[in-house]
Amino acid sequence: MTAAASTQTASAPRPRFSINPVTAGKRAIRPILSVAAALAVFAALALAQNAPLSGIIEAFTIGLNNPNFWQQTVVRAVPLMIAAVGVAIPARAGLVNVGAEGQLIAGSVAAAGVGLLVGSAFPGPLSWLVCAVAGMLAGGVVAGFCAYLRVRVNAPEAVTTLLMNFILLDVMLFLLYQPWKDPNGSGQPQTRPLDPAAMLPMLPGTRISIAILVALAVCGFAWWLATRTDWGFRITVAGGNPEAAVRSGISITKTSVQAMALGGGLAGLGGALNLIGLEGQLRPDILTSFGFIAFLAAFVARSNILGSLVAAFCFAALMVASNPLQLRAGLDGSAVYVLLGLACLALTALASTLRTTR
Amino acid sequence: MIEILLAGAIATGTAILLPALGELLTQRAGITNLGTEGAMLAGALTGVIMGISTGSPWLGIGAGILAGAAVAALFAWAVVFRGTNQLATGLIVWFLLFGLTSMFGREYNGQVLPPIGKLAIPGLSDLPFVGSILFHQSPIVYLGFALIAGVWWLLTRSRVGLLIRATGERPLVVAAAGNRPRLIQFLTTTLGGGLSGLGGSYLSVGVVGNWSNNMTNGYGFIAVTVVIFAAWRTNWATVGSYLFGAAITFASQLQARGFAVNQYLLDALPYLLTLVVLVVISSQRKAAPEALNAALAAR
Amino acid sequence: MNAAVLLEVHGLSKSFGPVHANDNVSFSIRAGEVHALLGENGAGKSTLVKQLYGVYQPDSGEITLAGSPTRIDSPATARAQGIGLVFQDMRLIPALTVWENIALNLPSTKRQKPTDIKAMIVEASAKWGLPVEPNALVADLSVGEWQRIELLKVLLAGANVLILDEPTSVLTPSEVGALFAVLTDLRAAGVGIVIITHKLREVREIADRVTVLRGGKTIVSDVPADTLTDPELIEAMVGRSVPALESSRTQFPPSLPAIELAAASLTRRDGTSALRSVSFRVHPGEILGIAGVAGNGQEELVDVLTGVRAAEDGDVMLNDHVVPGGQPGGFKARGVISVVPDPVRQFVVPGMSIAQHAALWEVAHGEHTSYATKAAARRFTERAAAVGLPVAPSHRVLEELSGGNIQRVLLTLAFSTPGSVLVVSYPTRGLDVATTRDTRQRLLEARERGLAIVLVSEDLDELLEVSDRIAVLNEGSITGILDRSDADRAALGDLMTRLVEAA
Amino acid sequence: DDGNASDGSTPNGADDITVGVVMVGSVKDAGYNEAVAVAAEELDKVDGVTVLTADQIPENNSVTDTMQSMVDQGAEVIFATSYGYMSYAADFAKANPEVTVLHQGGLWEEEFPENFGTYWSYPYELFGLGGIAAGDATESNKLGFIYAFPISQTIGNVNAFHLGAQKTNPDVETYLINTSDWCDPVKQQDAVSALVSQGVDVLSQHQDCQSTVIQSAVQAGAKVVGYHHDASDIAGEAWLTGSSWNWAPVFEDIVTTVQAGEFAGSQYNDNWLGSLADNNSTMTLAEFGPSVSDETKAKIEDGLQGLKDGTESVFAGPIYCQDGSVLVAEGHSATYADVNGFNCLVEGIVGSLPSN
Ligand SMILES: Nc1ncnc2c1ncn2[C@@H]1O[C@H](COP(=O)(O)OP(=O)(O)OP(=O)(O)O)[C@@H](O)[C@H]1O
Ligand SMILES: Nc1ncnc2c1ncn2[C@@H]1O[C@H](COP(=O)(O)OP(=O)(O)OP(=O)(O)O)[C@@H](O)[C@H]1O
Ligand SMILES: [Mg+2]
Ligand SMILES: [Mg+2]
Repeated sequence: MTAAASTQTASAPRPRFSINPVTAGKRAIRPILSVAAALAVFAALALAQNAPLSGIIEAFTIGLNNPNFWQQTVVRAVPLMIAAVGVAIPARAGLVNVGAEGQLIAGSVAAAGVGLLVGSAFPGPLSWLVCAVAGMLAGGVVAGFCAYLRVRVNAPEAVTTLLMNFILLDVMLFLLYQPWKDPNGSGQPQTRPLDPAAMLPMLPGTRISIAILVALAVCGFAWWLATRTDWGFRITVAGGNPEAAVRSGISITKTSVQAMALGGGLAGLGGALNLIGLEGQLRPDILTSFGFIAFLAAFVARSNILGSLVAAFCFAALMVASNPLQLRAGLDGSAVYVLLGLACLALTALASTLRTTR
Repeated sequence: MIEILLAGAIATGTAILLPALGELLTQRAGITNLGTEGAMLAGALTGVIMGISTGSPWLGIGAGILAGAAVAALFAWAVVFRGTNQLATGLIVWFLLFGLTSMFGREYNGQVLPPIGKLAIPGLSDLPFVGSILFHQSPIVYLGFALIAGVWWLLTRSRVGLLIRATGERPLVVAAAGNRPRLIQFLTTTLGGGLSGLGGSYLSVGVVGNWSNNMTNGYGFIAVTVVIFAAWRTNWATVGSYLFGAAITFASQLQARGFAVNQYLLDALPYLLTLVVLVVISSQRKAAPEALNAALAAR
Repeated sequence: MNAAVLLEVHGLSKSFGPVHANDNVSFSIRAGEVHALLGENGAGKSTLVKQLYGVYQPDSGEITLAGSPTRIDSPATARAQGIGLVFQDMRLIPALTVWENIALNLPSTKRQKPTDIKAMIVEASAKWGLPVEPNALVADLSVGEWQRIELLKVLLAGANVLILDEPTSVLTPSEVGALFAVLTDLRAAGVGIVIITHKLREVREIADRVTVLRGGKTIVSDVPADTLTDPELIEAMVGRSVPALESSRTQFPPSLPAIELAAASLTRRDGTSALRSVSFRVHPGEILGIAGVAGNGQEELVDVLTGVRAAEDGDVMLNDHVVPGGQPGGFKARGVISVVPDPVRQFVVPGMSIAQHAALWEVAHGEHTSYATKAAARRFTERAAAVGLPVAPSHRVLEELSGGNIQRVLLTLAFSTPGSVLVVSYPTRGLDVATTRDTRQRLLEARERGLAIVLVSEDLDELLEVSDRIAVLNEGSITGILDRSDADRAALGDLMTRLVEAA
Repeated sequence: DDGNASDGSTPNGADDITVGVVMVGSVKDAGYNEAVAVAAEELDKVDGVTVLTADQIPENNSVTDTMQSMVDQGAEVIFATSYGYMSYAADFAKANPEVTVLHQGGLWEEEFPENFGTYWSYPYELFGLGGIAAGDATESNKLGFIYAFPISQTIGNVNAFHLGAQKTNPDVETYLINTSDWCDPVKQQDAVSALVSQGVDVLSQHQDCQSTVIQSAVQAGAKVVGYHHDASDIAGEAWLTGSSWNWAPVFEDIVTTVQAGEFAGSQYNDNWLGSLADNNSTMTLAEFGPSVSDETKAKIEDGLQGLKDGTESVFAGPIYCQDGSVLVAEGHSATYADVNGFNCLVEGIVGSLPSN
């Protein structure tokens, strides 16, 4: 139809193609130059803030041989990676999940609720399992509900999931300031801490919990599911052309709700793992803008699942690098968002040779 | 009491109305700009910087409009001419401006300039009831009234508006008719950004008279929400903006009178209402501009 | 026939990457003529006229207007110079009113008040016999009305060169008649008209001169239509002559109907009635044609027959068993094969290869259980060989092929799938003459294999050529079912306009 | 600073030391965070002390990253200056025994590792004094208080403010508005106009940023009692008085203690609480505004003196909750810990807390 593709480049998941090193090299040039351009603009802005160039360079290089930096990045990457995959999967089914933020919140809230309810009654692993499952269910139900509204009344899920972010945040704040407030927390908005046994153990010798292993396993499973199975094929067909899918006996209701619920479930799991692997206590700020960053990660990766993982990891590194940027270059604490914005803009608007067609 | 409530709803609602009108134009051209929040922040900060450095709040407002337009132009460039995803680009622009305004607004935190204040319209402000509600307001509130009419006229009565609406439906047809839909989208989005910038500078220069970090606090997202709530109509966008303004004001007014309110429910109200409206209108045949739906459905 | 030359094209070439869509094309348009532009799918007709309208820029070659060379860099320029184009896919905005759609196309310099524009429309519509209601919402109108609006758009913009890209492919016979009446008037008024069509009947009816493109080259240029015979024209288009259909028309022994529709009714979303108590039976080895003007319930009828939607009242029976609707999968499993009316919308999955579409098809029809693509690719090659329609290689991304090539992939899959019922909609719409002939041949062969076939078409020639019986659908009702022997254009045309009470 | 001194030691013999200061908001918020930033700047001026600051660090595990980055850059002492940092700070201290970690909040209830401490003062003391000015200044007998969230500190401040006002004006009522945001100028402005339209003519607040509240009050002709930061310059005529943080002396003392190797077991290896009575409060009374009468000033000075010499307490019983129940019994004075447990508003306050 006429209007469909006017302002959007179709980035439907393409079938696998073989990689030719020469063209692949050529393809890589533009993104690299684009990111370089973004860095240059950022440096110019930073210099305008009287940040020393040496400090900026130091901030970027310091992490590379600092094991702490990498540990922090891995820790931060856990929720971002899972949530990014949680955006990429529905995208393959043709659904825009702008609600990872809310689904992460839902997952954290559910995991906290269940975790506190269980207390120390369950042995660790069982408690981990119920928390993770609760988080997954919560995120999945919220997202699945939006997908259901989409297929039943055609309410655009891009908008409903976005709205859900704000609604769920308010729900969490309500819980934290009122019914779930820690009675021993000096009136501060936080739940009681989880039982230590309910927290995931650390990988030996690190401050990284085994959440990262769960995350990698789950993302790997999701990748396999989406790209290697008949379910994944059906999702892709439904995402590419719902009419054609229906006529091929594929139920759009099923694919939409399943893909979205899986995506939301992943994001919810991310929230749960962040809680039981790291935070240990629900607080208003424990997820601030993680979901939006995950959305961007999936987006710059064009909903490619492995790409989303890589992008999410890079963004995690970037967020962690905000510290050296402040401490060594004296930049504002929010400067990292400038860098994130510029990099994403470069990667999406400059890096691709795709343009809209009339 | 009711006059005070309604006057407050209009004063506060104007901070939502201005970006909502901008977003309405933008969406009627087939573009969803989630970067509205960013454009508002830019307008708010630039307004304060300009206002403080020139001593003129009105120059601040002007600069705020330009800053909002510039931000929207950046967004529109990426979306329209580089074909990037609208939702993602909107979020990117929001992040970018959140960071930039924090960086460059740092030294302006806590600096104040006299806000523009209220201007009673002689004659009209003495009218019973409506006088105190409508005509004892900031000049920018009156500008908001004019803009409601202006946007309505532009969209429904002018040739330019016809082009905007047509572009929001089927850009290819507009191109086939020899017009440049992408240019139309770019310019409309930029214009909408100007209104968001106006909204931001209304907050900083018009109402409170200072800059503080992230001071728009999600009003840009509420503005986007209002447009959907309004089913893309100017009149309902007006109602929605003032209604959501009322939700904010009433929270204060009711508390000031000793009534207990559930702050979190009130905060969530705009979003909940919009969700309900969306569910109701989406099942109807023609809810959103066609190109907008296509864009939202695309990955 | 020596009227003034309005527009002339010399040596025009245009490539899209490796494809030479136009290669050294020359032709001319005179005042007061209807000039038919003919050619197979992909011959380059649309590309040519889009260059005349400033949508594309030629790579080389020259366009002269009234004798002087000109550059048409945009549709606006084209319109300013008096050239108007009605696109193959109509370009109207459903959400706007008729007059707003027309106003969009008026030169922006002419700043008129809405009331003036409406008055102008009313006047022009009376003058050219193109009745429209300026304040109506385009979304509420029929295809025929859309076409009238398109014509008014172009005429009101002041065109003296009028180009119509396949205007008749979506029209009913009576609408075609009305269109041609308008064109005849315009011709008399000195307008130069270019009409693109695949139907020789129409060439004969209206064209003064013809130009034939093949593979982007002009094979026949500016030749008076009556100097060429039908076989000569066809040979110019396809490069060889097209043999007539072969049919043995076996009589099948009486049997249970393979598919039966019993008093099926369906309401559209907007509350109007799409199907009103439609009943018919189709036996194995029989082709039932469904004639009618598009929008009279055909889409819904096909959806009900193929299980995409459930009838609100009435049943679909396959081999005498009621099958619940709303489950296309269940219908396919029972041997119902469907050639959808609008493949781009209903069949093509963006980004997927032909082989992936084949895999999707096979699983949907229960031929295989997994979407493994490699094996499907191999099997598709075999299918293509068996069916014999020319198709692109199976690794090609289907979305990127032309409409005709997409249709051939769909037909190849449909004709090579075992089943008992074939529901085919507009199988040859937009296909060139040779492929059209082959497709109809395959339909007859499927009938010989004992399939029960429902053929929905707007092309009466096609229906008359292959059907055993023809049912006419009007406003959701079957107004009559004629045996092939009783059916002719006049009888069918009569049923198409009749209401069910009278039938 | 002379952090680069070549011999690595300062004239007084202590080793050079790097200190990290982590803040939750912007260093320039004209409020809570700016007060910290000012102290960090003061500390940086001390010979041999280098200060690293990081602002806008959210109250989640990011703060651990930030502290780690500071340590990577040589920090030996870290001030984590937001309430929500507490458990991260304590955990970080446990994981990094060589680093001394301080939390600004004074609410740690578990055992203290040797390298961890908290510090805070009684802010409500100054609110009690500000209330005196407010009670005297109001003509309508209606005061307003704008707060962000119902946390215990806020409840203490509101109650102290109201009780202070009652001391000089028994008829006074205090109207409460909750904005559910630490810094939302729109809501702040709305809250001020709502209160003023209700007849309130003196305002105070517990928000992170205060410019908007003050400017709006000025516009509406109301008077203000400030918090966090002396904003008399913005408020002009409207300024009554207020309180501002003065963290520098504590910061410097803590750093000196660490440099001397005497942190473990010191007063700072605990919940350190400054108070007027101990003459070590980290809060100071701001300037008086032009409209404050000498009589009122004298009352406040008296009150201050009373608090300093321990003859007076902000929360001296009997104090009753809105529902008439006893909050502080006759003859008792609420301790700091008691105040942190307050979960009701005192009689005369109009408005309610979100219920638990
Ligand atoms: N010069 C113009 N060219 C194209 N469109 C125009 C022009 N002027 C106004 N419009 C369009 O006019 C429309 C508004 O028409 P309006 O309802 O005012 O006409 P009207 O004559 O009052 O209609 P009605 O006869 O239905 O009362 C809008 O769609 C606007 O975009
Ligand atoms: N925008 C384009 N990009 C690439 N190739 C194109 C484009 N437009 C047309 N082509 C190719 O140019 C050739 C001529 O196409 P054109 O649309 O002119 O054919 P046509 O004669 O109008 O065919 P049909 O009868 O199917 O409409 C075809 O091979 C087509 O695939
Ligand atoms: Mg064509
Ligand atoms: Mg064709």
